[in-house]
Amino acid sequence: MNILEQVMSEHGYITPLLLGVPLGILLGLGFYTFGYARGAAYMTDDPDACTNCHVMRGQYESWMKSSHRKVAVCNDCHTPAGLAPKYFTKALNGFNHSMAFTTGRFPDEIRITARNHRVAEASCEKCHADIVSGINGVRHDGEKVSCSTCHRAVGHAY
Amino acid sequence: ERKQEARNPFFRVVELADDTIDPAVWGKNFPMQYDLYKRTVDQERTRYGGSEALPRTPTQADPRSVVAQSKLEEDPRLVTMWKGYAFSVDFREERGHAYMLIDQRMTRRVQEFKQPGTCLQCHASTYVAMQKLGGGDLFKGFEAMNKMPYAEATKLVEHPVSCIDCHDPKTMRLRVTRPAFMEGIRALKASQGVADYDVNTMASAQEMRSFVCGQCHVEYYFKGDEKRLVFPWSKGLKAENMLAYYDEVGHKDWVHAETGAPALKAQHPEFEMWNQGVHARSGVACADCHMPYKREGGLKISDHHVRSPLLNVNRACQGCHHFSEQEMKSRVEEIQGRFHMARNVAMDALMELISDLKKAKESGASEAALKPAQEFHRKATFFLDLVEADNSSGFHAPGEELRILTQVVDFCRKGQLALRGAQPTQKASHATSTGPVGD
Amino acid sequence: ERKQEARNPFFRVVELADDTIDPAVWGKNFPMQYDLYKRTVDQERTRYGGSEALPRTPTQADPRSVVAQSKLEEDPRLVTMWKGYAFSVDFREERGHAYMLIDQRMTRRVQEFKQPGTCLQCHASTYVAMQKLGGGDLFKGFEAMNKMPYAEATKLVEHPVSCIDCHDPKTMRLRVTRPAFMEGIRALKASQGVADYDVNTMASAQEMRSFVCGQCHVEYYFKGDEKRLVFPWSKGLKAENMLAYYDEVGHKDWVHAETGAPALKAQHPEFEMWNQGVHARSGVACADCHMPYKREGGLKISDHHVRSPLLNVNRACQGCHHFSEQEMKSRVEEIQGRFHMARNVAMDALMELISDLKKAKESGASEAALKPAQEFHRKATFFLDLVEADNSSGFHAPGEELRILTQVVDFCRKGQLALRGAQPTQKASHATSTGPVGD
Ligand code: HEC
Ligand code: HEC
Ligand code: HEC
Ligand code: HEC
Ligand code: HEC
Ligand code: HEC
Ligand code: HEC
Ligand code: HEC
Ligand code: HEC
Ligand code: HEC
Ligand code: HEC
Ligand code: HEC
Ligand code: HEC
Ligand code: HEC
Ligand SMILES: [Ca+2]
Ligand SMILES: [Ca+2]
Repeated sequence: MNILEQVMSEHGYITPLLLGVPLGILLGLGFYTFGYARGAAYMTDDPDACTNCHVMRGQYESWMKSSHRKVAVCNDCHTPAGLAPKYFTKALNGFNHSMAFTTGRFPDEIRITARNHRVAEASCEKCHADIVSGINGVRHDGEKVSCSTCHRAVGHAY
Repeated sequence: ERKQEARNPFFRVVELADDTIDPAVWGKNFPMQYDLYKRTVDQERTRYGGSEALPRTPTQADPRSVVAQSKLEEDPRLVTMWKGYAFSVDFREERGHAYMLIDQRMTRRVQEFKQPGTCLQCHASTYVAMQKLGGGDLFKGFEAMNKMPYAEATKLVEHPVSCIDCHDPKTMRLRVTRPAFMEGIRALKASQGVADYDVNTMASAQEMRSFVCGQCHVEYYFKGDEKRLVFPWSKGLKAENMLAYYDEVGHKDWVHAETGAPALKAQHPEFEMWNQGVHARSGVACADCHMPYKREGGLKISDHHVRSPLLNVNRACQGCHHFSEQEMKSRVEEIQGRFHMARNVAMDALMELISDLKKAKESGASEAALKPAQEFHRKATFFLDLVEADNSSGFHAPGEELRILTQVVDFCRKGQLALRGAQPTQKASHATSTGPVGD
Repeated sequence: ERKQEARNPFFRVVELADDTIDPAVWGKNFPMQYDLYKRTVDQERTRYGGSEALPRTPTQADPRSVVAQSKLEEDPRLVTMWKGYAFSVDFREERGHAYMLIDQRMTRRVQEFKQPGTCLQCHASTYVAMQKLGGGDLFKGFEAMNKMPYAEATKLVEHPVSCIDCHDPKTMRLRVTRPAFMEGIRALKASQGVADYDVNTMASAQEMRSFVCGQCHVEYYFKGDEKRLVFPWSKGLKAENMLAYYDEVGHKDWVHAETGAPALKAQHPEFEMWNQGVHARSGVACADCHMPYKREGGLKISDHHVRSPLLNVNRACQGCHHFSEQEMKSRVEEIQGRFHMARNVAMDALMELISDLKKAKESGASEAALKPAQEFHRKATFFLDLVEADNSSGFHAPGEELRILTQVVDFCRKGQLALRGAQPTQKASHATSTGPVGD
C-alpha cells in the first residue's frame, strides 16, 4: 500500500491540512488514469460504475443477489458519512484502485484494506444505529461490535 | 443527539448500586435480558449435551423435584476412574445456571464430604458477599470465604450467578469479579511476557465476552490450608503445561483407592480447551455461541438464556456458517462421535491399567515395582479427565483433544507394560522435535 | 454477445483428437494452461510438504541430475516399518507431475525389484496406449498393460499425466480415463445404495474436480496374478472399511521381515482422507486448493501448476478464508505439527512392537504365541501408513487422522501386552456404541 494511504489509515481524514494537500495530488494523478481505467466511476454512486473494472464484478454480481441490493449501493458501505470524507475516500480509492488496475499489481483474491474496513464497519450504523444501540450501548467508543465478523456477506458473498 | 439516545437505549427505572444483588431489580431496567436469564431453568437434551430433566420425589434432605441424569450411571467406568474420591459417589450432567447453587448444596459431594467455602466462588453470586466480608477489599473477602466451612459460607449467598457478577451496574460494561481469574490470567500473560496484566483495564470488549465465562468454566484446585482457589496456568493452558505445574508444586487431588497413584481430577476446562481451538483463534467468543444475538422488537440483545448452541443453531452458528441447521448439527455430532470413540479407547485402556495395578498391589509388588506404573496412571487420568470434563464432547478443540487422547492411550499401555517389566524406552528424537506444545 | 465470447474464450488453432497425447499440441489451443502445466518441474519446500531439489551427478543407470529428499533418511524408523518390502530400500518425498514417469522408472523399487505394467497407470499418460492395446476397448487395454512386465509396458508411454488423461479433447470437459477409478467409485456407490454408478455420465462438474485426482491419489493394490489395479472401497473409505476389505479377500502386500506379520502397505490415500474432512463435506474440491483460479489478462483460468497450496495461499485459500496469508499458513502448520506429534507417538509404539516381536521370534516363541501380536501389527502398520502416506501431514482430515492414530497406539501396545501373556479384554460395550464408523 502506498505511503499516503498509510498516513491516512493512521490519522484518518480529520485535519483539513492532511486532507487538502494529498487530495490535490490525488485528483491530479487520479485524472491521469481516469481515461485509462475509468476511475471517474468513483465520483458517482452508480454500482455499475464499479464494474467498469471486471475485477469488481464478483462483488457486483453477488451484491445483486444480496439482501442489500435494494437498500444499499457500494458507496453506502464503502464511503464514510459526510461530503468531504466521502469524496476524499472516493479519490483515495479511485487513485489506489486505478493505479493497481493500471499496473496490475494486486492479488487475485482482493482483500479490503484496514482503512476501508473501518469505513465499511462504520457504514452499518448509518442505517442500523438503532437496532444495535443496545449491544453497543455497553461498550466504550472505539470498542464497537464488529459487524462483519458475523455479517460479512450482507453486501456480497465475497 | 441520536448518538446520545443510541448510547442509552434502555430506560432506567431504578438505580443500580455495586451492592444490588437481586437480578429481579436489575430486571426492572433490562426486562428482556432478565426474562431470558430466568429461562436457564429449562432442561432439554442434545445428543451429547444439554441435560435431561429427571423427576424425583423431594425429601427433607434434598428438596429438588427434578435433577439431571447421573453420568456415573451412564458410564460406570467413571466410578472406577475416581475410586476413593468424592466424584465416584455423585456426578451428574450439568444443567442451566439457575440450578448452580441448589445443585451444589444438594450434591452428595457436599452432603457427605467436608468442603470449603471456596466451592461457592463459581456457584453463587458472591461478589457482594466478598466485598462485605473483606470490608470493601475484594481479595480479603475472597480469602476469608475460602477458609470458611461450606455450611457457613453458603449462608452468605442466596442467588446463582447474577447480573452483578458479570456487569458493572453503572455502565453495564462486562467486568471480571473473581480474584482467581484475575490472578490466573495475570500468571498466564506473564508466561507470555506480558507483565502486570490487569484484566478489567487491559482486556478488549471481545475478550471479555469469553473472560466472564472463564471465571468458572476452568480447571482449578484448592491451594494449601487456606483453600485458595487457583487456576494452574502459570506455564500455559495446554495439558502438558498444567500437568507440569501440578508436578512442580507437588499437588495431588487424592490417592486412587485401587492403584495408590497420587491422582489429579480435572474439572470443566472449557476455557482452556476453547483457547486451543480454531474458533478462539478466529476471535469467536463463548458468548458468540452460547449467548448469540437475538432480535427483540427493534433491538438486538444478547440471549441471556445461556445454553447448548445446538438448541439455538440458527442464531449461534448460521451468522458465520452458511450451511443448513441440520448440516451444522451433524457436523458437530460427527466431531463429537469421533471424539467419543477415541475417548472410549482411552477409557478402556485406563480401566485395564487400573485393574493391572490393583492386581499387582494385591499380589504384594514392591513400591519400587509399582512406581513407574503409578506415574503413568497419574498422567493418564489427568489428561483423560481434561477432555472428558470439557463439556463440549470434543467440539471446543477437536484436534487438540484428540491429540491428548493419543497420549492417554500411550501412557496407560506403557503403565501396563512397566508392570510387566518393560523398560520405558527413550522417546525417539523425532517424537518431540515438532508438535504444538511450546509453539 | 460478451457472454458468447465468454463461453468460448479459447481460439482453437489445431484440432485435438482422442489420440492426441502430446501436451505441446494441446498447448497450441490453450497456451496459458500449458505454460502453467510445464511449471510442475519447479521444486520448493514448505514446512512439511513441497519438495527439496537435491542435485546429483547423473549416471548411466539414472540420468536424473536432481531428485527429491529421501524420506527414509529423514526418518529411519520407516526402514524398520517396511523391513522386507521394496519401500524400505528407496522412498522419496514426492514432487511435481512433470517427474512422475522418470521418478518411477528410476526408483530402486523398479530398478531392483520386479514390477508389473500396472505401475504405469498413475505415472504416465496411458489413455491412448490402453486404447491401442485394447483395439479401442479401454478395459481390455488396461488388463493387457497390467499383465506386462514393467520394462515392456513402459516402452508404450512417453509423457507424464497429460491433458488427454483429464480432458475430453472435443469439449474440454473433465473425464475419468482410469478403469480402476471407474470400478472403485462404482463399488463405493453400490455400498451406499447407488446401483450401476457411471462416473463420466453421473458425476457433477464439481465432483469431477476431485475425481480426476482420485484416479491416482488413492490407496490401491494389485489383485491376483493378472495384477489388476484395484481400489479397496467396496465397504467404504474409512480405515476400518479398507482393512475389513483386505481381511475379507485375505490380501497381504508382504510378510514383515522381522515380525513375520502378513503386512499391508498403504499409499497416498489423499482422496480417501480428503473425503472425511470438513472441506469435502463443504463441497471443496482438490482443484479448488491445488489448481485455484488465476487471473490471466481478463480471464480466470485454473492454475495448472499443480502444487502445495501453501505456495499459493492467496488464490488457494483466501477466496474463502478472510484471514491473512501468514495466519492461514500457521493454521495449517498448527494442524500439521499436532498431527506430527501424535504420529510420532504412534511410530515409536510401532517400533517397540516390532522389536518385541523380533525378540520373541528369535527366542523361539510358538506360532500360536506370536499370532495375536502379529495381528495387531498388521492392523497397526496399515492404519499408521494410511495417515503417514496422506501427503498433507494430517491436513486433509485433521480429526479423522488423529482418531486413527489413537487406534494405532492402542493396537501396538496391545500387541506388546499380548506377547507378555495379557488377554485381549473385551471392548467395553461403550467403546463401539458411538463413533463415526458406520455413521
Ligand atoms: C479502475 C478500476 C476499478 C474501479 C472502477 C473500481 N475498483 Fe475497486 N478495486 C480495483 C482494484 C484493481 C482493486 C485491488 C486493489 C488492491 O488490492 O491493491 C480494488 C479493490 C477494491 C476494494 C478492496 C481493497 C481496498 O482498497 O480496500 C474495495 C473495497 C473496492 N475495490 C471497492 C470499489 C467500489 C465501491 C467501487 C465503485 C465505487 C470500485 N471499487 C470501483 C479496481 C477498481
Ligand atoms: C451492505 C454493505 C456493503 C455493500 C452494499 C457493498 N459492500 Fe463491499 N464490502 C462490505 C464489507 C463489510 C466488506 C469487508 C468484508 C470483510 O470483512 O472481509 C466489503 C469488502 C469489499 C471488497 C474487498 C473484498 C474482501 O472480501 O475483502 C470489495 C472489492 C468490495 N467490497 C466491493 C464492493 C462493490 C463493488 C460493491 C457494490 C457492487 C460493494 N462492495 C457493496 C460491505 C458492503
Ligand atoms: C444504506 C443503508 C444501509 C447500510 C449502509 C447497511 N444496511 Fe443493512 N439493511 C438496510 C435495510 C433497509 C435492511 C432491510 C431490513 C431492515 O429493515 O432492517 C437491511 C438489512 C440488514 C440485515 C438483515 C438482512 C440480512 O441480510 O440478514 C442485516 C443482518 C444487515 N442489514 C446488516 C448490515 C451490516 C452488517 C451493514 C454494514 C456492513 C449494513 N447492514 C449496512 C440498510 C442498510
Ligand atoms: C456475533 C455475531 C454477530 C455480530 C458481531 C453482529 N450480529 Fe447482527 N445479528 C446476528 C444474529 C445471530 C442475528 C439474528 C437475530 C435473530 O434472528 O433474532 C442478527 C440480526 C441483525 C439484524 C436484524 C436482522 C433482521 O431480523 O431484520 C441487523 C440489522 C443486524 N444484525 C445488524 C448488525 C450490525 C449493524 C452489527 C454491528 C454493530 C451486527 N449486526 C453485529 C449476529 C451478529
Ligand atoms: C464456536 C462455538 C462455541 C464457542 C466459541 C464455545 N462453545 Fe461451548 N459449546 C459449543 C458446542 C457446539 C457445544 C456442544 C453442545 C452440545 O453437545 O449440546 C458446547 C458445549 C459447551 C458446554 C456444555 C453445554 C451442554 O449443553 O452441556 C459448556 C459448559 C460450554 N460449551 C462452555 C463454553 C465456554 C465457557 C466457552 C468459552 C470459553 C465456550 N463454550 C465456547 C460451541 C461453542
Ligand atoms: C459464577 C460461575 C459461572 C459463570 C460466571 C458462568 N458459568 Fe456457566 N455454569 C456454571 C455452573 C456452576 C454450571 C452448572 C450448573 C448446574 O449444573 O447446576 C454452568 C452451566 C453452564 C452451561 C451448561 C448448560 C446446560 O444446559 O448444560 C453452559 C452452556 C454454560 N454454563 C455456559 C456459560 C457461559 C457461555 C458463560 C459466560 C457468558 C458462563 N457459563 C458463565 C458456572 C458459571
Ligand atoms: C472454578 C469454578 C468452580 C469451582 C471452584 C467449583 N465448581 Fe462446581 N461447577 C463449575 C462449573 C463450570 C460447572 C458446570 C460444568 C460441569 O459440570 O462440568 C460445575 C458443576 C458442578 C455440579 C453439577 C454437576 C455435577 O458435578 O454433579 C456440582 C454438583 C458442583 N459443581 C459442585 C461443586 C463443589 C462441591 C465444589 C467444591 C468442592 C465446586 N463445585 C467447585 C465450576 C466450579
Ligand atoms: C454470565 C455472565 C452474564 C450474566 C450473569 C449476565 N450477563 Fe448481561 N451480558 C453478558 C455478556 C457476555 C453480554 C455482551 C456484552 C458485550 O458484548 O459487550 C451481556 C450484555 C448485556 C446487556 C447489553 C445488551 C445486550 O443484550 O447485549 C445488558 C443490558 C445485560 N447484559 C443485562 C443483564 C442483566 C439484566 C442480567 C441479569 C438478569 C445479566 N445481564 C446477566 C453476560 C452476562
Ligand atoms: C463469529 C463467527 C463464528 C461463529 C458464531 C461460529 N463459527 Fe464455526 N468457524 C468460524 C471460523 C472463522 C472457523 C474457521 C474456519 C474458517 O475460517 O471458516 C470455523 C470453523 C468451524 C468448523 C470447522 C472446524 C473443524 O474442526 O472442523 C466447524 C465444524 C464449526 N465452525 C462449527 C460451528 C458451530 C456448530 C457453531 C455454532 C455453535 C459455530 N461454528 C459458530 C466462525 C464461527
Ligand atoms: C482445503 C484445501 C485442500 C483440499 C480440498 C485438498 N488439499 Fe491436498 N493439500 C492441502 C494442503 C494445505 C496440503 C499441505 C501442503 C504442504 O504441507 O505444503 C496438501 C497436501 C497435498 C499433497 C502433498 C503436496 C506436497 O506439497 O507434498 C497432495 C499430493 C495432495 N494434497 C493432494 C490432494 C488431493 C488429491 C485432493 C483431493 C482428493 C486434495 N489434496 C484436496 C490442501 C488441500
Ligand atoms: C495419472 C496420475 C495422477 C493424476 C491424475 C494426478 N496426480 Fe498428482 N501426482 C501423481 C504422481 C505420480 C505424483 C508424484 C510425482 C513424483 O514424485 O515424481 C503426483 C504429485 C502430486 C503433488 C505433489 C507435488 C509436490 O510438489 O510434492 C500434488 C500436490 C498433486 N499431485 C496433486 C494432484 C491433483 C490436485 C490432481 C488432480 C487435479 C492430481 N494430482 C492428479 C499422479 C497423479
Ligand atoms: C493408484 C495410483 C498409483 C499406482 C498404481 C502407483 N503409483 Fe507411484 N505414486 C502415485 C502417487 C499419487 C504418487 C505421489 C504421492 C506419493 O508419493 O505418496 C506416487 C509416487 C511415486 C514415486 C515417488 C515417491 C517415492 O515413492 O519415492 C515413486 C518412485 C513411485 N510412485 C513408484 C511407483 C511404483 C514402482 C509403482 C508400482 C509398483 C507405483 N508407483 C504405482 C500413484 C501411484
Ligand atoms: C490432472 C488433471 C488435469 C490435467 C493433466 C490437465 N488439466 Fe486442464 N483442467 C483440470 C481441472 C480440474 C480443470 C477445471 C475444470 C472445471 O472446473 O470444470 C481444468 C480446466 C482446464 C481448462 C478450462 C479453463 C480453465 O483453466 O479452467 C482448459 C482450457 C484446460 N484445463 C486445458 C488443459 C491443458 C491444455 C492441459 C495440458 C497441458 C491440461 N488442461 C491438463 C485438470 C487437468
Ligand atoms: C471453496 C472454499 C474453501 C477453500 C478454497 C478453502 N477452505 Fe478451508 N474451509 C472452508 C469451509 C467451508 C470450512 C468449514 C468451516 C466453515 O464453515 O467455515 C473450512 C475450514 C477450514 C479450517 C478449519 C478446520 C479445522 O480442522 O480447523 C482450516 C484450518 C482451513 N479451512 C484452512 C484452509 C486452507 C489452508 C485452505 C487453502 C489451502 C483452505 N482452507 C481452502 C472452505 C474453504
Ligand atoms: Ca449439560
Ligand atoms: Ca511433496
